[in-house]
Amino acid sequence: METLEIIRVNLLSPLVLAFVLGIIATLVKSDVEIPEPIYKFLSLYLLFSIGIRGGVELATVSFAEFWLPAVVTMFMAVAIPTWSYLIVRSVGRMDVANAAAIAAHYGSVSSVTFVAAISLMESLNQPFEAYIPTLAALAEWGIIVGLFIARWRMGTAGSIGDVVRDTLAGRSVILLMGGLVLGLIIGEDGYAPIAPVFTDLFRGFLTIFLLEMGMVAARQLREFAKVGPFMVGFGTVMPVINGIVGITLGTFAGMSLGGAFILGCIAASASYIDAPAAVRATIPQANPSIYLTASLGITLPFNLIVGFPIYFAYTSWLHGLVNGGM
Amino acid sequence: METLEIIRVNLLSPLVLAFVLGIIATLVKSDVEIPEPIYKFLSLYLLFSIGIRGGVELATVSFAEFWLPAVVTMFMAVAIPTWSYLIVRSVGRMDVANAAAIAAHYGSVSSVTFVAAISLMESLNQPFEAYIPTLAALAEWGIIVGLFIARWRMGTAGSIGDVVRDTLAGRSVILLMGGLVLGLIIGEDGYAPIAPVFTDLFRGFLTIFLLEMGMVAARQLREFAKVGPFMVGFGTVMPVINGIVGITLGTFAGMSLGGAFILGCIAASASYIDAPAAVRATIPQANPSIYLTASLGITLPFNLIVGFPIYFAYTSWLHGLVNGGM
Amino acid sequence: METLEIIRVNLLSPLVLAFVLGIIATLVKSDVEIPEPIYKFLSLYLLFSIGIRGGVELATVSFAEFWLPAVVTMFMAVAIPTWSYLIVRSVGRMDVANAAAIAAHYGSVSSVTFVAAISLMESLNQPFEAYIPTLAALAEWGIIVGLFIARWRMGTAGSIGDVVRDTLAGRSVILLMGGLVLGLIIGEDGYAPIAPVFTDLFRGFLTIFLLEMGMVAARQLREFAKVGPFMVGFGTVMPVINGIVGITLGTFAGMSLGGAFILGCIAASASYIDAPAAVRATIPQANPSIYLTASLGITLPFNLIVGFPIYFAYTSWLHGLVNGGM
Amino acid sequence: MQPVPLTLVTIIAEHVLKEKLLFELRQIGVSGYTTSEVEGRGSRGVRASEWQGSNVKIETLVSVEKSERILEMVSREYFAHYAVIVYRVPVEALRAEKFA
Amino acid sequence: MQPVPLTLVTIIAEHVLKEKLLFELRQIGVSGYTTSEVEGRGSRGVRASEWQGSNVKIETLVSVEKSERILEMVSREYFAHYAVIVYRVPVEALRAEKFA
Amino acid sequence: MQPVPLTLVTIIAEHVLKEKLLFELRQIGVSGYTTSEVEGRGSRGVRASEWQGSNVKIETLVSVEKSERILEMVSREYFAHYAVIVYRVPVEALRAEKFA
Ligand SMILES: Nc1ncnc2c1ncn2[C@@H]1O[C@H](COP(=O)(O)O)[C@@H](O)[C@H]1O
Ligand SMILES: Nc1ncnc2c1ncn2[C@@H]1O[C@H](COP(=O)(O)O)[C@@H](O)[C@H]1O
Ligand SMILES: Nc1ncnc2c1ncn2[C@@H]1O[C@H](COP(=O)(O)O)[C@@H](O)[C@H]1O
Ligand code: NA
Ligand code: NA
Ligand code: NA
Repeated sequence: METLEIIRVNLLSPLVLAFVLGIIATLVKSDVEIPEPIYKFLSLYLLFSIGIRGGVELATVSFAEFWLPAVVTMFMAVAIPTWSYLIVRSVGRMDVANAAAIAAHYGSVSSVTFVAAISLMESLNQPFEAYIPTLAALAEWGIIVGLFIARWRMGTAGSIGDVVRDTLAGRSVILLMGGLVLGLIIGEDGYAPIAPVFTDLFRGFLTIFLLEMGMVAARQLREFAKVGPFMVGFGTVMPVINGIVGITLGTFAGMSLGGAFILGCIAASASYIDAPAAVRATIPQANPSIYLTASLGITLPFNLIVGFPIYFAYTSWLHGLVNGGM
Repeated sequence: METLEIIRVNLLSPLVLAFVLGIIATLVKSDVEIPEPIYKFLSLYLLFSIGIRGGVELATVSFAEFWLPAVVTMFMAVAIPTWSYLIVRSVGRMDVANAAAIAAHYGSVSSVTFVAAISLMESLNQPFEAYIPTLAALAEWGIIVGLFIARWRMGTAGSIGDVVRDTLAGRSVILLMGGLVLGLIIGEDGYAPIAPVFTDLFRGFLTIFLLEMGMVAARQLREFAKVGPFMVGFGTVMPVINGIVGITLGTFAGMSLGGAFILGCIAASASYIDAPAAVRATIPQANPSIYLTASLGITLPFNLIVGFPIYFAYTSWLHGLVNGGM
Repeated sequence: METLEIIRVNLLSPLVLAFVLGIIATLVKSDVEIPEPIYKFLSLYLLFSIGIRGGVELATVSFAEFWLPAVVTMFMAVAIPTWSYLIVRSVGRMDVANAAAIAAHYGSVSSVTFVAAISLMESLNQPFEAYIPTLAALAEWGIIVGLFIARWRMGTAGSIGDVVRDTLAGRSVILLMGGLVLGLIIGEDGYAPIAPVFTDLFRGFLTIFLLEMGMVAARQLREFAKVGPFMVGFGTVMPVINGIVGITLGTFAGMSLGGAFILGCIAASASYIDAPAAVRATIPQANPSIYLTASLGITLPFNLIVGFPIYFAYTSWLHGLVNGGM
Repeated sequence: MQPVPLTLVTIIAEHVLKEKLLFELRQIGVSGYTTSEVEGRGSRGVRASEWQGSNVKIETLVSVEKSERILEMVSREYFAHYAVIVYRVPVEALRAEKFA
Repeated sequence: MQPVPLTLVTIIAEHVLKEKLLFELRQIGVSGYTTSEVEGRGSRGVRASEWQGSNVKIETLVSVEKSERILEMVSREYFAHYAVIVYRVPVEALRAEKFA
Repeated sequence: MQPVPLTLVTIIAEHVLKEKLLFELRQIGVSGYTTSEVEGRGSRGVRASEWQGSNVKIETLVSVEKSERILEMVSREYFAHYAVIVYRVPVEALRAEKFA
């Protein structure tokens, strides 16, 4: 598929359009509103669905194909927060607290970006690895690395033990991994009767979810002025770098085109739920205006609208190079 | 289809039965309850779904066929509040504030009536125009006309500017028109993967929504005694007059049988969300017991249960006359 | 089907696995959460769906086949609370208030157990009687019997009149019976367009609901220590006894294998919503730790995980005996 | 408009008591009340409504005399068996006539 | 840190007034406010928002002078036509400088 | 039953502090507390939880001495970096023994 075509497909998908509609609704101060319980439910549903569907296919996966992508993901969970921290410190000249906070955000995963990346591959009929939800769960560890940096550089940063526990038992991890195991156990036959909910409704519910995320991102975008030019640059350039690293490592770890793309999106994305909560609790000195606006107001829309086509074009090109043609 | 048959089809549809079940549940003081966030979500879903589905078909619509129905709808958005006002003043002998408040309600649209009318046409396999959501959005302007009357006759009635903005950027307008544009852009192909949510679930979710609306209407009906015989008459006769006007104008503007019916229902319906909020904020002197009970407790059930068959019979008859047979 | 096979089918169904995942999520203190409005909506949806689907088939039921199962159910609504009361008093040596409270819980129905039993029969392609929702509604009367025992033995126990009214007009009864009538009226044709919501989504939504119920049960299980060994025994043995009685009576009343199984589950289950509310209001002396932990923390998981295979094995065996082979 | 002294009585109770308490308040003749959903923890253990997660908070602005009657009613009817607390604080409100 | 005396002003109003009231509070120069969703019953009958079920409660910690201006504002602008009550109570708070 | 004087301490804080604050209150030995979801605006800008929309309000009825310790705890632990306010008001409650 050509780059222009993928830009078109992405931009004109219901998902991105709903996201844009959400942004517009907020800009014109509309009273459109997705009630919070619905938002929370959709978010749970999307992760659980991805977990289950991965699990149903997981029987076919061998450890041989899984271990290298897993190692690569764990490497990124350490490396991305580290270089994010160094860049914010050296280029952005921010203090330790804010730099570590930003590192925790960009080091972990935005579940909506992850889910939208999966949906894009599905709509392009690009197969991807069944164990992908596991990689997303592993990538959550980036939060912890970010907080370790804070503790290490600042002497104190709340109780890291709690954060480790909270991350391991966190919503995203439980839903992705719990769904995976559930899907693995029930298999195709057990999945069939629940498929109308977990497969058929997926894309439509994601559309509605993105309508809400557009509104959320736009509200956060209003804080734009407060974050300064460095963060705007960081929030758009950093994802591209991380995305390219993720795609490259994924490809060389033997992942399919679809899988490498999704891993790239995991790397490129910045957490907007789990990281903010963990950072607020452990690095209260850091300014939420900065890290939230960057991850939610800048990087999220950037990835969904501009990043996806870039990452996909790069993945296609790299796969062509490595595997001698798509 | 014969009149008796349409009465039967309407009365025995899951929608009307769920509405009646809701009324009964309230009358027997049951604790059945649709939580408010679900209600709000369903309401958003129904409008958005109608918008999108209209948009998907919109490509086939030419400006030539659209402009006359649009003009007719705008005419009604001015005319219906005006004559509603005059009737309430002269026949009902109410004060300016209450008359203008009622005008704003009957001049605009009840989204549940609109959605139920569309659903009825779908279940009768009666095609209708793809631009119908636009007409519903235009009809929302009736609220503004009602408030203008108040300002004009009372000297002051809050800030109309805010109301104009709120109506244009209001929930219903954004969802209908945003959905329309989204549907137009994605087209049939983009729609297919989200169709399970926006098409397949539509009728079932509407059934659940009407269960709730039945409970809401029945609670409002308890205020019946307070509104007096004039409002009971007004709440049942006015919709029939407005409905007949809407159907007639729609038919002569070249709309299909299904489209003219839906335009009639738009005209016949009285707003129960947007108008009450706008009126309360700008004409606080008006008594909410009167306008809410009339629109929600009387006109809504009347339209759904009794009105629909009348309007459909009239539409069929008129179309037979004008087009020489259905 | 062999017993081992049914154990396997039940244990490895998405429903039970989701329930277990919910338990695990709570034990590891995860922040997974189904928002309360969603929980309430799913609960309403499941009952309404069962009612409607029963109604659609009800046209084929004759009074001749219905009356005996109905009488049997009414008998159990009196008998089960009575013997539960006597056992708690004599073996458990509890006071009148607590014994009557427990009687009210075990005498009535757990809607999630009932719904899961139906789902299990559907997934095994075991047909069951269309009037089953009526039996569940009749079984709700067990609450009232429990409260009558309290009043009779204690002189006073709040206003039973209110409780009778609340039970008759209660959520479960209105949704099951209202759905039944609605389904009966609309028939197959009227049902088709709402089937995507009420049939196709059923199993998936139930899976999500059971995820939540697992969390609820596990939270309640923490109170385990407070209830003592008698209640643990009661909470696991009583359902088996009641279940066997229900299955036996159902079978001899001429019900199908699937129907007798479901009636057994109705008998075996203990209410965890309606009974606690009614008991708290009328027998405030009784200790909620005891009755809630028993019904929600012990009997609910027991039935779903261990009870179902037992009941199904017994039903199969009995039907083989009575009807000379399955 | 001059503020007048009144008493704000707050009742926090398990949810199952909501309708009963409001009924009793109307019997006592309060001019109005405001309710909200709260959660809480006190001396009582699990309650029937606890797994459904909430208590109700009822606030009512009344005269001192009526506040006495409310405190008395709550303590007489509900303290023995239910999870409920009640307290009052003197406030100043406008529109005294409303709260007669 | 020494607690300082301040006034807690509570406004309970039908929901449609929320944004207007907050706007007026900001005009008066309050340092902050807290809002919550409540339900209520008072002397007025059905309200436009009633079937949607809720009032808003606005609480703001202010100096006595500002509390006067808030009471005055509410009574002047809203008592005539809207369902709204307002009351105040003296409290002690930390960080007086915040609530100047 | 005679009402006894107690102190009602109210803490309004960003949501992320909820569990920590309740833990500290239990450490101080409060007999109970009531929490509710509120929204608010104060001197701080955006907070981590803000886009998720809510603060928590914690109310606890305690003796004057405990109220001192709570104010002290909140100001010591949370004022520097978190969005939190705390105030107290004397009230009269029934069942003094509960709140010892
Ligand atoms: N000391 C307290 N301060 C504030 N609220 C309390 C206190 N004690 C009890 N409550 C509230 O009152 C409810 C019932 O208390 P109890 O009867 O002690 O279980 C609790 O769930 C709390 O919401
Ligand atoms: N006496 C009262 N005590 C507490 N809240 C009240 C009282 N009277 C009115 N309210 C609240 O203020 C709102 C408006 O009152 P009203 O203007 O009297 O209808 C009501 O819906 C209640 O929430
Ligand atoms: N003057 C005030 N009156 C009432 N609530 C306040 C006030 N100032 C702050 N708050 C509440 O306390 C929270 C934190 O305040 P702040 O630390 O000033 O951002 C706000 O979000 C409000 O909910
Ligand atoms: Na990342
Ligand atoms: Na109209
Ligand atoms: Na039972």
